[in-house]
Amino acid sequence: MSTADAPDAATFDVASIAADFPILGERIHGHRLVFLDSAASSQRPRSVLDAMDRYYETTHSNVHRAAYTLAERATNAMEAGRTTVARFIGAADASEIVFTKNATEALNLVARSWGAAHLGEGDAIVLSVLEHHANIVPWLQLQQTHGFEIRWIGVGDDGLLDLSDLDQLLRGSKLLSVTAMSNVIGTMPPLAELVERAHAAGALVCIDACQSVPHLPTDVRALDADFVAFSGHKMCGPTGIGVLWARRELLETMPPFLGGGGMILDVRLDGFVPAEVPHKFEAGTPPIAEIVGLAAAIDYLDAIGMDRVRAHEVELNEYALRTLPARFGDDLRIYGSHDAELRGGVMSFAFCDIHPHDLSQVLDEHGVCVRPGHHCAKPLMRVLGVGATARASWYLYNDAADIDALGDALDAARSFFSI
Amino acid sequence: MSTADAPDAATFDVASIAADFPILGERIHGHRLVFLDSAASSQRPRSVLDAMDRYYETTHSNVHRAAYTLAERATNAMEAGRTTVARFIGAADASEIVFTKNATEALNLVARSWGAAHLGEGDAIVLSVLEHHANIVPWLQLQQTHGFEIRWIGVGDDGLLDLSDLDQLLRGSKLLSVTAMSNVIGTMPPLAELVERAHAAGALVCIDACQSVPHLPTDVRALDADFVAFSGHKMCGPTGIGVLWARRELLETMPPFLGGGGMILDVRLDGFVPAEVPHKFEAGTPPIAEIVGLAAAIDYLDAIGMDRVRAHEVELNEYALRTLPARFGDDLRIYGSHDAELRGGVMSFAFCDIHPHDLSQVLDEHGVCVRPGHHCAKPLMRVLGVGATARASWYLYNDAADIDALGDALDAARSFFSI
Amino acid sequence: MSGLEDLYREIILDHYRSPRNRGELAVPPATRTEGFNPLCGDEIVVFLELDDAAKGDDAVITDVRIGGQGCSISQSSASMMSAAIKGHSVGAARELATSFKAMMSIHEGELEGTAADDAETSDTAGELPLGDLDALRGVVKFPVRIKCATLGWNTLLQGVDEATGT
Amino acid sequence: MSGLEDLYREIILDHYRSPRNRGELAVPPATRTEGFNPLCGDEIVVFLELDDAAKGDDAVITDVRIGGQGCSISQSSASMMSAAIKGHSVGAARELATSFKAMMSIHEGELEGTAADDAETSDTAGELPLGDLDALRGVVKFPVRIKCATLGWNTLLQGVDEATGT
Ligand SMILES: Cc1ncc(COP(=O)(O)O)c(C=O)c1O
Ligand SMILES: Cc1ncc(COP(=O)(O)O)c(C=O)c1O
Ligand code: FES
Ligand code: FES
Repeated sequence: MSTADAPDAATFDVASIAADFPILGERIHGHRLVFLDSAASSQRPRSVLDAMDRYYETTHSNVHRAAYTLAERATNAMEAGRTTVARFIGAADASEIVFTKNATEALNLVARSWGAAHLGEGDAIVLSVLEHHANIVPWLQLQQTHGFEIRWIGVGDDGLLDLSDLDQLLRGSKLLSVTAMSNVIGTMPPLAELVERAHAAGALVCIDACQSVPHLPTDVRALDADFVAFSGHKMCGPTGIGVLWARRELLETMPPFLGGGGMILDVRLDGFVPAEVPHKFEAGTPPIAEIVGLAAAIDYLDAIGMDRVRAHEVELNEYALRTLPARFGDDLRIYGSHDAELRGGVMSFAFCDIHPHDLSQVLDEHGVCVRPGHHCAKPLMRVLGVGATARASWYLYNDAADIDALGDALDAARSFFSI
Repeated sequence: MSTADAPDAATFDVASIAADFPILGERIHGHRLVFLDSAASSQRPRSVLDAMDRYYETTHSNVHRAAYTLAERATNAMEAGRTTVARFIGAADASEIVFTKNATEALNLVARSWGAAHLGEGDAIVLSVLEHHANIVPWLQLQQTHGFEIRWIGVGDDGLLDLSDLDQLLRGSKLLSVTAMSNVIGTMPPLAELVERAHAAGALVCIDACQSVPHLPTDVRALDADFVAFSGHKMCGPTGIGVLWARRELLETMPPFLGGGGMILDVRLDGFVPAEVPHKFEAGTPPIAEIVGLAAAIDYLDAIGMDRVRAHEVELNEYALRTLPARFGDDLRIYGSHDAELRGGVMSFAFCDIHPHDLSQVLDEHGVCVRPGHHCAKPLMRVLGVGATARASWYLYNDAADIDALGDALDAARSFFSI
Repeated sequence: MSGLEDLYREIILDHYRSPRNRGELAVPPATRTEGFNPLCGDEIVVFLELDDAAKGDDAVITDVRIGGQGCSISQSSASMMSAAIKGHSVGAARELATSFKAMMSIHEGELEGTAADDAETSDTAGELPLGDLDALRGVVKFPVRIKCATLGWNTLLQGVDEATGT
Repeated sequence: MSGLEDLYREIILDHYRSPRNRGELAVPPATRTEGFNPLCGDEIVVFLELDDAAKGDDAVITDVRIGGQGCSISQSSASMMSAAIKGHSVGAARELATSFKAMMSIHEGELEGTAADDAETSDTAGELPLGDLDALRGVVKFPVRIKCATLGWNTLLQGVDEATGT
């Protein structure tokens, strides 16, 4: 990214940021696009698209194992991307960054490699009911063959984790795997405390950081976690790229997951020798252009500053939590904590008994994109006592006018269904 | 792709095709780029980059599960891509197309889902020594836990499979998994015969079509195979996208592989219900832009015609097999069959006892990209009796001048090492 | 909001606000069948009571109840469905379901989001008229909602299979 | 071909064409250590014979042989290595290896492919001079070849660990 693309460091100028994102100029049913679904997938600035185009137009070839200039350029571009990711999350070394296709694959890798090697009858792991299916289903699948126990941290009416019996849950468990930020109600569990108590109980800690890495400063070493997973497409990067970070010593002890080219030192008819980390976990041709795109996205976010991104989202939280309940009273029910500082920029709500899908359909008619559904968190839906919620989520390119547009569209939906 | 980008249907105009590929205008050490490594990864025409940019600039949001216009557009783009892929390979239905990150993941999926469910002590599968590590390592990994037997089809001095004991190898085996085209020596096993004999023996057939789908017309129904795997990046598409095709009834009986969002109907604390095919096998946010790019690549190839792509490559085979041995005599050893019709557009060779890596380095100085190494086929290297080969491979944008350039660069290498 | 009014016809909103045959039936004698919409996670439950399951397609649906939760489209579609099939034969219900699903099926070229007013369906399915159900025609303009409209019907088809043991 | 001539100095080609200490040693008394270059699949085998393994770093490398196959860079580097360490102590060999690897290590900014002529290495490693090995300095301009140049050395380091039982 050229620095010309970077917003002024002194102010958070949403308009100039939004201008970097071509799609935000789209019109939907004659209205400007009010994109409030970044928790599902964010949009990309032009610098990310340019970086990928430039890669394909000047650099591409398959990586590693080749001596010619183009292959060396491609390898350098990929490994520079690894270094960028490592720096962004505070990893000790670039070799601790494993590239996957998405966070889901990263979490499956933890389950199938570390989990399959360490979990069996008599063992236990701890999850929370806040979790996304990506941090539940891999463990349920592994449980079918490995027969360990899964214990669940519950959630209270305030949307926060119920930690009253945490020590009991952790006792004798081998892993705590928990989200850094709920993609449904924005809850941010107290990670420092969780990591400390889990480690004290002898359990490793896996963090599903899909919603936090795009929105908050991240320092995996300060966090002292063991595994951290996230996806590129939620942080201004392309689809098709995810990341697993783990401490190097841990990665080194883990068996490979997917098998194929690039992850071996030797293959014979009767066996194989895995390569070093991180390559051991990267079978096949990697998502090279996507790594380049992710690195460009990180450059973009870094130039703005993750602390400022977070501060901006907290401001939007405050604005939404102040103006929308004032406007709609009991017609609007916002799930989770009502403290702007305690939540991510994601707001699930119920409105006037209108089914979330119907609501989203009517909002779309006004250019407002909110996502209806279970948000891949059915266990949490059961706790909330609903089948689905409508969810609005914001990011660095959203502003108060977008939240006003959401309010206006909600008004229109209320009259449309004459409820 | 607009039809303006399509080459004239009547002639195979390599110059105009090459002009569609921005990277081919690059200069390497002052020479024009002579890209002879498409077997590792091909280049992309501008129409593919444009399709992905357009997707990100006008269409992107996460797919499925959302009602708003943008999400519907994204879902339609992705599913249209699935239909395009299905049509391109002659699948009966788009739901038989499973998107993965690369062919390697597709083959791992076959091993971990179908294989883990069907293979155990006393069972056997059949592979060939031609295979790429992607079609070996997943089976070796599964063997560690499931303890079945792996039987190997050998290869003769002519580079062709030795089928003399095929019936014995197949007897009692459950799967034959074999490449459609060796990525090292270009051998094209007689698939029709192999499928028929394997089916007669009661074995399913998995085809690693990584090197054939990009270069030949493919009709999975005519082939009568059970699984077919390939990658987008070798067929003018982006990185980060692969395909597994399988018959729908077969996919339906298979357990899911990766677990997470999008592959479930329901998740409870004590279990989950998988979704329908193909979604059952597509956990997490899919490589949406990459699917769009792959579809654009297929449109590009289709407009040219896969039969014409193949005919062009056979012509280049003939040219290379005629001119290079004439020029270099015993200094050049070309591995595999010397019949231009019997091989893909990939040529592994040894030259003057110069180590392939050194050779590639010197060729690069002349702008000529050939890949040195084991090409992820170490078992085949052992059969050839070498640690590595140099490999040149061609595609629709190469012509006889590129092969001449290879010859000139070989000449220069011979003098450089004064051998 | 012209597009939206095609989707949300007044009769649909009426069935949504006042669903017909809402509730449960004792199992047995009734059968209970659940259907999921994987796109949204909604669920419809169809309870069916037949006069004599052994009669197969000739059995009469003596009672029907709809449970579960879903959007206005799925709920109103199921409500209309229940009204349309109650008192009719299993065979007639099957035909109506087929006919309704045909109305909802969009042609491939229309996947891009264009309208499908020319869907080739007749206004009756064997002995049963589409009636109110015709109001759901507008759904085909909103492809993601088609699964909403057909959810109850797919569940019904499973339900009659279970009820008649086919 | 100016870039190439930096890589392929005459002395390198000489060691490649006439490798020193090529062959095998009987195991035991010698140790045999294999090293792979995962980028290319090449393999170097280092055979070491010590006067007295119990002396640890003070043991003398009485004989060394190089097997395996590889490119001109890996073969010449290993050949020069064998000549440099033969008759010297394990400790001196370790220091030379460290020193050689330091010469080969590129600074992060140089990953983009720029030169690294200013690599901060001295011309000697403890008691042993780099000597001919200095000709390999040009390799740092070709980052993918660095693993070639260091392959023998990494194998040597493993080998002395094995030979001295550390
Ligand atoms: C024959 C063959 N099979 C499998 C693969 C693996 O493909 P990918 O690396 O895209 O997963 C390749 C390419 O490297 C190949 O040539
Ligand atoms: C909290 C959380 N975890 C995991 C995921 C899965 O991410 P992906 O679909 O990119 O694999 C998501 C996003 O969908 C998420 O929000
Ligand atoms: S949104 Fe769930 S059935 Fe309509
Ligand atoms: S290319 Fe293999 S060691 Fe140099």
